[in-house]
Amino acid sequence: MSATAKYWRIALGVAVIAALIIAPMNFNRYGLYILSQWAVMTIAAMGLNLTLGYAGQVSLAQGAFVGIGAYAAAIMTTQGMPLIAALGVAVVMCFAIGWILGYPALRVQHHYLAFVTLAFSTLAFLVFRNEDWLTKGIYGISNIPRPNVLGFATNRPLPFYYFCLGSLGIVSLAMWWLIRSPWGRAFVALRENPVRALSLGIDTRRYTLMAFAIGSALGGVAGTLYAPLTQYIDPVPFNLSLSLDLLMMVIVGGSGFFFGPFLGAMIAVLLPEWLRFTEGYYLMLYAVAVMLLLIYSPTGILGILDRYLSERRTKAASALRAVAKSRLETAP
Amino acid sequence: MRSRIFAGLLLAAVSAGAAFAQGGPIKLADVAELSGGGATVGNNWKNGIDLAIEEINAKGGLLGRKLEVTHADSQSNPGVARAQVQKALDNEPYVLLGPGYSGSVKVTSPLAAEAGIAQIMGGEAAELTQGGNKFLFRTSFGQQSSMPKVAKYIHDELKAKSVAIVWVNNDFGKGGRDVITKEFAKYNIKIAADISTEAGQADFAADVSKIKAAAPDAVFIYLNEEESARILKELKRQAITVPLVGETTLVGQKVVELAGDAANGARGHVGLTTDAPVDLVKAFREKFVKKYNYVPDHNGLKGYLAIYMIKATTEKMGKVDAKRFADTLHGLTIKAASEPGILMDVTFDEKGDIDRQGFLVEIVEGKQVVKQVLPKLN
Amino acid sequence: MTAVLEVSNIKKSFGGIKAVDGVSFDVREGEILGLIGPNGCGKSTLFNCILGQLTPTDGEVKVDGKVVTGLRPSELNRLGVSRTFQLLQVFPKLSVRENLILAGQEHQGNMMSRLFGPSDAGLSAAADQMIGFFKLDHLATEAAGGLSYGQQKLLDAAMAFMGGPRLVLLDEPAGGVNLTMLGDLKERLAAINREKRATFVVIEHNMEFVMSLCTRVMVMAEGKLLAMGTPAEVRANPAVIEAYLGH
Amino acid sequence: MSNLLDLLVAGLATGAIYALVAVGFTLLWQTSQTINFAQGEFVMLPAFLMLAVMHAGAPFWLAVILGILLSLLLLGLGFKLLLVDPMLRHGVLPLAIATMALAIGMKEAVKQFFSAEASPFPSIVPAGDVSILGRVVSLQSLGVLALAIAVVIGLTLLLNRTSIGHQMQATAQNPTVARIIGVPVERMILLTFLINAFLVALASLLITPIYLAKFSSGEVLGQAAFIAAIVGGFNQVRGAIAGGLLIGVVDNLAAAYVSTQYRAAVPLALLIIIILFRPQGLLGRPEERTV
Repeated sequence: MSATAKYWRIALGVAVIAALIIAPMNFNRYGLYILSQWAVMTIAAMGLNLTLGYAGQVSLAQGAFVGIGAYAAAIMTTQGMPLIAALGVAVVMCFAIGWILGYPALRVQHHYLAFVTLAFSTLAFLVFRNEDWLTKGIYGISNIPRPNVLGFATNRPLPFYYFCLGSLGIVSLAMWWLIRSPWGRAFVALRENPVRALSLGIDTRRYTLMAFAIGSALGGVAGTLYAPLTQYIDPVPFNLSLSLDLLMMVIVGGSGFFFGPFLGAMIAVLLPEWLRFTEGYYLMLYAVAVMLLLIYSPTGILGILDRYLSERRTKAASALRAVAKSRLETAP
Repeated sequence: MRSRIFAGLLLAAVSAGAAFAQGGPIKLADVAELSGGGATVGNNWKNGIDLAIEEINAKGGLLGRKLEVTHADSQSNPGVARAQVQKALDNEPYVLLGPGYSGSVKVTSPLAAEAGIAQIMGGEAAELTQGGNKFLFRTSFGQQSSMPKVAKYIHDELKAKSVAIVWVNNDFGKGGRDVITKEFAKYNIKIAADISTEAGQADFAADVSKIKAAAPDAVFIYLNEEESARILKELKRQAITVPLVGETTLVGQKVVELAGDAANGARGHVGLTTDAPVDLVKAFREKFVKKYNYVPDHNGLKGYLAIYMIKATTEKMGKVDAKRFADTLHGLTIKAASEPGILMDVTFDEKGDIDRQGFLVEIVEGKQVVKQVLPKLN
Repeated sequence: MTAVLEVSNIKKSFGGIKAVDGVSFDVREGEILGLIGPNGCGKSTLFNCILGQLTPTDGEVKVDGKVVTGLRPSELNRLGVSRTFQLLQVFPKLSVRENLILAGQEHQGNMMSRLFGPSDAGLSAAADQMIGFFKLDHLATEAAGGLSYGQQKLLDAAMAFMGGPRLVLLDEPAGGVNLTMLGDLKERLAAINREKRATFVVIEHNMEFVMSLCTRVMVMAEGKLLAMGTPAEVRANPAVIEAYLGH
Repeated sequence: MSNLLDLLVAGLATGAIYALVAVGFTLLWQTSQTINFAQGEFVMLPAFLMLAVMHAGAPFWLAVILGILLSLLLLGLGFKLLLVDPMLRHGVLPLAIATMALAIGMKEAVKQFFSAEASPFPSIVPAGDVSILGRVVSLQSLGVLALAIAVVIGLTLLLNRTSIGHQMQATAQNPTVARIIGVPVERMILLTFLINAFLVALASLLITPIYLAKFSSGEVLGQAAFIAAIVGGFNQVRGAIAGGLLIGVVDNLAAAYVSTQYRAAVPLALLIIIILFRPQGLLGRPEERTV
């Protein structure tokens, strides 16, 4: 990447972040709610992107992990405990369950993990619904308080949006760190070529479990934000369709790309708005659009962009290579 | 001749001007379960609303103004419902319609109350109107008013000492089951079996064999229409002959259609149904079938009524006043004689609960037969 | 000289077919051992059994005197046994440098230090040195997938050396490489053997390549060891000529 | 004890439905590595096609024939040409996800163009009960069971006794080798898609009178059939049948003896156990593991 391109990129990043902070100040409550929802769903989708996009494991249970996080937050904060404690519980639980659920992935073909997680997703829904003593069952838990962050109350929509945005920022930084670390490299290696990864000393089992567990834990983080966002939860939103929605978000945005979940969540949250004029047909159009996109580019929208950029880069590189080749051939 | 044309033009100009002066159409906002698990509920509700609005607009609108509604999809998800209601409220509608799921009502009603906008919804869970919300109105009996009638009937008329309860495990079924369980406790009726079923369940063999093993004096069935039909068939197959009692969803025409002979003998309390032996309701049903090509369930009726509740309340106020709407509707009695669209006389109490005539019916040879009319309380 | 690798009586059958049928040999420290034989004689299967990719039906493998049979490939790799594959196996989306860092990172620190430590696991310098050694300097930041076949082959070999292995098993390193690159590759392998004291076992079909690079050559046929000796001895062995060189 | 027998019979009847849906699943997987998440919707749709023809004024028998032909066209040929062929080169996963999108699209389309309401559907089997060994069984259930058995026998005969069957098996086991020995692989794959479309249309015809024609009725069916296919063995036709029957029975026994609230969990628990300890399924052949 040339230096100017790098500066452009930084400038673009700063502009987007500034826009996310400043623009919503004039938004109405609905706009803020939608943006907060986007931030929360992005976190969940980022977790799934780690599992699916980087480590290549299909999970149909991300919605269930969001549910576990949401219930941890709802149950604990309505009992007067702080949200941060709920966050801790949610992360630990989701991490542990994710770790255990990852085991089948080690034993069998990839797509079987999809079935195991699908089963888990339904089981989690049944527990949320049936264990009234803990989750208040189908009636759900209402009056979930919003937290005080560093002494600021986040009851009103704008502060709560900043809380969600801040959380997204922290998670993004952590994720950025993770995928740039040797772990991130190992995740990519086990997605691309597990046999070769093994021969390079990479413990594919441990990394697979880690990718799955960390991805699940991020689902839990999203859940602990979701509960105070809606201030009421019942089991219905955490059924299989949320897991499918999250999967679509990751795929549509671009699995394996850092910004894929941001884009995918934005499309999923805002799409009903954009397609409003089509009335009842918007989900149908969404489904058709997803199929067409997948046919054209299985790596999603960012995949198209990436293809375009790498074509340009290849052209530049082949010129470079021609020079290098002549140098190599004349070398003694 | 000339003067008549002139007068006509003048009249048209004046009325157009009047409509303009009134400030355009009256905006209503509907948020309903148009997709997801509650799609049947939401689409019936929506169609009922559209039908009523079409009728009113065809007759010149409400106080001379057209009604206009926007429909938003909650995807049967309380989180989305909240977002959509928030959005609807930001546009300051005259009245908010929906949602139908009790959970979605629970999460959205504080928002409407905060905005001071009346919300007419389809939820039936008992607790919805118990929280002191001054802006929330039902379109049908809450379970807290229908279940006691059923329990009383089971105790007084059937003299049952033990009852098996079959319910669908969602907020509708669980709500009904919890209320009637309390009612049975009051009458010292033993619950012989407490059977939860899934929405969309096709196979009731195991559930019915449990009922058979429990040998109750009566069975209380609280399922949606399709599942009701399936369990009735299975009950007949396993030769269970004790009385089968339920609510609107057990004895509706649709159940009879789907269950055939097996529906005979089923009885239940009917609050709001397209099968009610009331001429206006029959006429509604015909209009609905003509427009949409299918027989609506009670959610279609609820959506229709919601619009006529708005009409009656607004006409009572004499002007479109969102602030005073809720106050006016509290304690209001709407007579079908003066407002045929309301179909049956109805009164709203201070909590937003509904009071209306009800019926106890039994299916005899594929037809609903009214065994008892439960009068309006006041 | 001590034996780095001791293979005794390895057997591997698939269904009823004996792919490897009781092969034993030692590899001495610092040598380059060639392994040749006609296609389907069991060379690659033998490699896979030694490296834990396949579990041998019978027999034992020792590295530095320690029994390693049944260990997973990743565990073996961390004991200093490295390999390349017959078909190209680089990570096309990572850059050349990233490929090399990846190849070395599991030999540095532990899981925690790899998470919280520097993103290059402290291997940038080592990777650049390796890049220089294999003359890939100008390509360090290129995506590996964009390299020419020969360059990828060099990278593939370079990756096998990143962990500082005691023993490297190379499966047809010269396959598909053009003549210019071939000389380069051979020269680099010889140099790395000299400078790093690494021990090699090389499967190769290119006789000229094997005979000029290896100190000893082992010939396999039909799952069994046919001959073993210096290149000159093997070339002169009538059985070998019969079975392999003959055609 | 008589209770248990009742449950077994009822479970087999439901299980036969799952089995019918699961068979097509395994066929698609075997010949073209297609995991069809829309299989439940595939069963839902033909009934609506038939209803649409009937609404246009055609008699039932004509609607059935046209419905089956339309299914072959849409769910067989159309599905393969428009979705599977362009997606297959991207691998198993993107295609599986595309079928999830397809499922959403089909449900929404039926809801929008037809109705969100359940519609009754005429039965080709008389809607009566018969008494067998003292148990009352509905004719419809018997019809489904009979069809399921006929399908297994038919498919087994087709696969094992005819040259087309041998070619299909060769295609399923190793398409590359099959192509070399002269099997028209493409045509064989298309044939399995057509067979699947035919089976789902038949299933739709038999099941819809019991389940009712409703846009969402594929959800429960699809998942149950899925579980049945995996439990029985993803790569065996008879595995799918055994899995379907087993899931039907287990579901009924779970509802009667475990808990009605958790009845849905029991088949899922069975699924997880099978995947962990016998991933190829009860009757399946082991497939190579990837890692």
